[in-house]
Amino acid sequence: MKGYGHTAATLLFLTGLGILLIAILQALPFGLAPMQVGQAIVAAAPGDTGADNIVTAILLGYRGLDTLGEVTILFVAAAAAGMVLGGASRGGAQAENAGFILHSAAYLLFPFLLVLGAYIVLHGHLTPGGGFQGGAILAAAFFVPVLASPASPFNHRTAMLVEGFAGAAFIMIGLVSLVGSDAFLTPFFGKGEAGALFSAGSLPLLYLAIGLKVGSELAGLMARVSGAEAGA
Amino acid sequence: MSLLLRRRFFWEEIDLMSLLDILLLVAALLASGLFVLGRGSFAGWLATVVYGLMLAVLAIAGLALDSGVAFIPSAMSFEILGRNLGWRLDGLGWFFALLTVGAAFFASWYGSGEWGRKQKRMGLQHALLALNVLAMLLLLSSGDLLSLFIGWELVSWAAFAIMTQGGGPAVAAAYRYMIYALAGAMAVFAAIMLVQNVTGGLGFADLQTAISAMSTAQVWVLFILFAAGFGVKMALMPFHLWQAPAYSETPGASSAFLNAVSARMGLFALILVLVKLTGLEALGSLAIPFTFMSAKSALMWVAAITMVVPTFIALMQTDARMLLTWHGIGQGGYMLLGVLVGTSLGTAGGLMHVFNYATYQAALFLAVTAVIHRAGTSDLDELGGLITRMPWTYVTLLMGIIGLAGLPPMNGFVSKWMIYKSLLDGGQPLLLIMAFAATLGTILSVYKLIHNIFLGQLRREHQHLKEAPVSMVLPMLILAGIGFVTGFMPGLALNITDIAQRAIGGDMLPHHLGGVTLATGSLNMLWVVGVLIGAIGAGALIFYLLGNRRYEVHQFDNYAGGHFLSADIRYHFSHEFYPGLARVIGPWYRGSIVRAEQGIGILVNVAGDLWQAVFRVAYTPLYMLLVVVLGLVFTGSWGIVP
Amino acid sequence: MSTGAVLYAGAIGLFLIGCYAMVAERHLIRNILGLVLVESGVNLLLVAVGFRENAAAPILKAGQSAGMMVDPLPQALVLTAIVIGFGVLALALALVVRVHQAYGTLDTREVARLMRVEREASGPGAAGPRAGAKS
Amino acid sequence: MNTVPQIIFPVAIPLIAAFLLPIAGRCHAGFGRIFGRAAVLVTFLASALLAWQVAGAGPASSAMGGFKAPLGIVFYADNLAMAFVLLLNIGVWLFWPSGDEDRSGPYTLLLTLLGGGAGLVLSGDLFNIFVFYEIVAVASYGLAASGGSAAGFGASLRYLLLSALGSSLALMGIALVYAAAGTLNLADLALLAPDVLRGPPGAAAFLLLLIGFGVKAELFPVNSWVPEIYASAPVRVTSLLAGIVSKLALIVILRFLVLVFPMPSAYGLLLTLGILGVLAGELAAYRARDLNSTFAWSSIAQLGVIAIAFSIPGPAGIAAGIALALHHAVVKPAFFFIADKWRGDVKLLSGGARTSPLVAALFVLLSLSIIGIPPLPGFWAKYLLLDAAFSSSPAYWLAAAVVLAGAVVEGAYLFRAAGFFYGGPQKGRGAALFMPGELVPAFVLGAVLLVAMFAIAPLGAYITSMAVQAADVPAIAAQILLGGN
Repeated sequence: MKGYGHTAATLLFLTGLGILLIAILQALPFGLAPMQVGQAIVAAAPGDTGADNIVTAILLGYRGLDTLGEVTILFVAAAAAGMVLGGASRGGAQAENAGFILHSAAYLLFPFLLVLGAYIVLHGHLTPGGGFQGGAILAAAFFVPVLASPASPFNHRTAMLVEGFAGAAFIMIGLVSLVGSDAFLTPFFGKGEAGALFSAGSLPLLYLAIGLKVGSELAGLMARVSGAEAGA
Repeated sequence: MSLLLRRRFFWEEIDLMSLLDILLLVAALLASGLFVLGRGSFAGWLATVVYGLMLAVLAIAGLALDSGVAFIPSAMSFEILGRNLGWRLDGLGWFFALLTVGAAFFASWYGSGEWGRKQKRMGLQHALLALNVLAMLLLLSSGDLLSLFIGWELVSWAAFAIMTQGGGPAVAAAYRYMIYALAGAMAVFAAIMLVQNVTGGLGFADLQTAISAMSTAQVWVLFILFAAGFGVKMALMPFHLWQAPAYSETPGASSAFLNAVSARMGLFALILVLVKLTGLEALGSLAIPFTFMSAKSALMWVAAITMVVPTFIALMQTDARMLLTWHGIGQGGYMLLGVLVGTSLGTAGGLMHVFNYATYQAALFLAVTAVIHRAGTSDLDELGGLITRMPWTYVTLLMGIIGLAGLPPMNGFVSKWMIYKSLLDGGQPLLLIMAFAATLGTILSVYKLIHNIFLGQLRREHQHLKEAPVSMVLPMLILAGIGFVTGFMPGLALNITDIAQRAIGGDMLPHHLGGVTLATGSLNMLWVVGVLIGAIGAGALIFYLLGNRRYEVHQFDNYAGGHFLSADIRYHFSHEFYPGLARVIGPWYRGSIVRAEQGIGILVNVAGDLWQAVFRVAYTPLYMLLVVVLGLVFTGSWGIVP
Repeated sequence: MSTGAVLYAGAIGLFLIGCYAMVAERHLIRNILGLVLVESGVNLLLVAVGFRENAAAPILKAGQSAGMMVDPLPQALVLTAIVIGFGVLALALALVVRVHQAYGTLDTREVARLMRVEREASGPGAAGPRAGAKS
Repeated sequence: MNTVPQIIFPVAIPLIAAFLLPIAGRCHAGFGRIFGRAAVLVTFLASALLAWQVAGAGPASSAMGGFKAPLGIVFYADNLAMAFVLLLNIGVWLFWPSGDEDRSGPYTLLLTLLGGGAGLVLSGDLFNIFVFYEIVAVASYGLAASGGSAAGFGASLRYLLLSALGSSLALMGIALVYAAAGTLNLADLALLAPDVLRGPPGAAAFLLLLIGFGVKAELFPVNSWVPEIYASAPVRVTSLLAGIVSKLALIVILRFLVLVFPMPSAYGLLLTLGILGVLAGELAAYRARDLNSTFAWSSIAQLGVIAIAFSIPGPAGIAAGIALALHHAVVKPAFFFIADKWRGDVKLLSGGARTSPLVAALFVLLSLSIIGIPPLPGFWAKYLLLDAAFSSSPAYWLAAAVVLAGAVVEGAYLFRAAGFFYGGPQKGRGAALFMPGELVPAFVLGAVLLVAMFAIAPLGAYITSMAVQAADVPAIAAQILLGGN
């Protein structure tokens, strides 16, 4: 019976919260965003960064530091998960191999996933997508084989190396600007011709670093969780 | 010759430092020195000598103040957070400083001999005593409200440290004291910040400005905060519960010191803030709505109740130390009452009572400690007949209780007489009756004290007891002697209180060596004591010369008739003394204040458990929702209604 | 109903459903799923805030100038927020694995009870938990 | 305008080191630890240099990527921010794990905590602050679980769920702010706020941000993780979270309040939560049976006091809050170190002063300071608080009364424990002797407290100037908006 009171209280507060939130949103007209900054960015982005994809221009240019932060969070989460699971993955029975279809498909898909991931990473400044999306595909390329045959060793060492150096490279690219007494993460290289692969200055370099880092991190993280689960 | 004249000797350089600086420096050096080498057996004697030197310095300072110097400045001052902290000793502070150092002198002397060697960690006690003296001197010489508060806190915590030295129940009593003192200190803290808020400063002058600038409600708040905060320390009712156990559990010598002066720090602060700075007229004009009372008369009634109730509680005690400390609370009421009367006679009486009380209360406590030292207990039910074993202790105790009861020829009579007289002249008959009632209770209870310890039948286990050693008997006899001399010649003490009274302001009390001369009636103790001693001498003469026929009666000689006596039947009734009186006042004994204290404790416990339970139940996200909903309503209503 | 109302209602609805799962459910995995729903709701709200009627996606096509586009900034923010949410989710799941290993249950109250029992069992002088104490 | 690109160093150096540390740790077991310590040292030196510059030349800023505000993210460093960056550096150095383990996990997390915490106080962008807050949060979840005990995992998970819900609420607040104002830059918001953020959306946004960031700041009522985490996490982590990280979150809340939401309802909200925190913390601490949970509860109360101080409009309140925060950052970790050694029911610690007199003396010293006994630094911090509170509206008088009453309760429970140490016979294993080496950080902090007692006047002047700088909204806005490359 105790549980019902709790649920009732929850529902009551949630109803209140919902009504209040709707009341507040009433005061904010929909579809007429003030766009103080948004409009300015849309106008200035091609000139400032050379990227076609304005969201990319924001992610890597205007708000590059956010992206560094988000990469760091992934890294911290992976490191913390690794530490938490550290003792768990050792020992314990390994799960059995998956069936033939998944097993074969995993290895068959591997090169395609690799290429697709690389493409998406490298075209992040031109089309939707970018380092995170591409990195996720790269991670899947490496993780699917682990899923197919849990006994196959996942090379955590390499993943860690890639992860560490890619992350450091992101910051290093940012710090290079300080040599010319510019601010952190100021783009360098020419902006190039809009729409070309080699354009938008150093932004693709950052995306490459992100792609590698995210790919190795996600792959390592998932391998570790699945290993821990298998060991449990 | 000229060469010799131009040479400057090192003591000529001393004028760079004022007497106050020397005093504080010596006190600080002594305290820190004792912490380092307190274990040595010479530490106590060293401290005693240093206290003696400090008394000499204070005497010089007293001469300076008597000659019209307003105050003795100190070179020590700080500027912190835009506030100036300074120290200076005026007549009022000097008076209390003299008592402090004097009490420390006797306590230290007492503790340096045999008694101290039996204590577990006497070195630490000496050091803490010195620390107390230093803290009190800092408090007494404070030059502004902030340094007053700092000194106040130092005094509180130094006293706390020395109270814990008894171990066991003493720690519990000290803990209770600490909570009261902390609450009081926070009230004072709030009060001085209130003053600062109004005037932007924390000097003594700012308080005066603040009171004239504040609204009546604010002045009331200020008055209550100050009175309650400082009143805690001098155990004004209803904040008195901590004092008796805390002081009585403190080890003997230190306890004598605390009893003599520690609680008086509260009185000092009250006199400074309410009488000297605020002024009694201002207090008198602060009327309580719908009554005939003012803040001043309310405080007088609090003092009167503090005078009466603890005295009768003392009557019910079965432990000598508890009995005395309860009286200590009651005597504080006399002092405050005298000062609050406001006439020159009343103020002088109140201040002189501070002095007198310090002499006899210290003597009494040292005597009781001597009894404990020899007999091992201060339980009034387990003593008796010690007069033959410890005669000098008996003499001290006798002189002490005469002073405490306020009877001639001791000094307690003089100050109490002055207080009664001032009440009578001031048209306060009801308060006078209360003072008499309190004195009646005092007489009854001190008789219980001396009777149960020294009179009656000596217990078998005490047959072999010896008198306390000279190192203990001498200081307490000297203290009792001072009590007698200042009772015989109250002019000596009045010369000292004069300096304090001049610092408070107001009229001076005309006095001479033997007492005071007033238009409405005079007192000359030289005559009183002369007549008294003459009468006693005549009585003794008659008793011994004419009636000197005696024969020995064995203790178990069956003279009482009717039944056989044995060793287990006591000749004197120490258990359940005053049974009739106890039946009358008994129902009032465990009063509502104790219950209120317990109630607050229970309230805090329950509230604490509630809060813990709120958090222990793992519904935090629910609380989060709750706060968000309530907060949205709250901020929304603020936002919509501008 | 206008688009805006649908979007706002959807965002708040997701948020509230997620809150319910986090507060009222007693299963840790459901709590975590509730967290995911809450985050989705907030992200949806963030995107909806940047919406403009009849505007294009913020990608420049060849020869097209910056005309009417939706606000690109919230979209960038949402991308970041999603990744952050993912990182937190991964760590939460890793912790759930260990909690399940330690207590054998995922019932929140049961876990809380067992934790309290464990804490009260550690008496005085028991070595405090230290980094690396278990290995 | 003072543009200093090096402002990124306190963030960038520890993050690079964090990324490379697992690699360094894999090369050689002991190398990782030394590498991490070296990185902290380098960060400290860079931060100190920056702080020196800021103290000399006034507040500095730098627009990240060369994109001027409000388009890009701007870092802003004034004396207040730099003081807490330095404090964080010193804290991480002092509470660096001393064990000889070869796992690089805790070191990595500490370094990211260092970088994230610095970003938290330096950033001048609403969403960027949120990102750095999440870095700190995730690192602290990991650190809280780094003890390796089952209770640690459970506590960390519950902490994570609560904190993540809080973060989502904060993000919703950010969405509301963006929807109303169309910008995320704090300076820009400061200029726009009077027009667009004074209605219900603004108030709601502040509430959501307050609840979200309040999780780390141990604000009532989103602090229920506190006793659990502090009881199960390693003591060095506890010290860091309670001593320093909580203050960083409060500084962020202060920035929001001063720059974006200086309205009565916002001040009133923070004040209300602060008062409730003091009441809840002190009373619950009074009923706690062991030292560790006593300090955890009292930590809630003291953070509540700081919140009260920050809720007083004007520089006086900010100065009081800073002073209280610095004082608490020194005292509380030392307390937790003592509690870590003296675990279990406080009654079993009877006679502890005899076996470890120095520790008991340290306990008394810290207690006196935190209650606010002159002339210890804690008193002056409380003095500043009362000074500010009494010169504000009567609602703050009530808060001052609550704080003073709380101090009495505080004295009651701290000296109840001290009474057990000093009184009573020795019993129980809890009071046993231990290696003094394990308490070095606590004694260092005690020494700092004593030294600070003799430097109250210069410290007070510095804190006041810091607060004046932090309350000068037009100057901050100008520096953020116009600074940059």
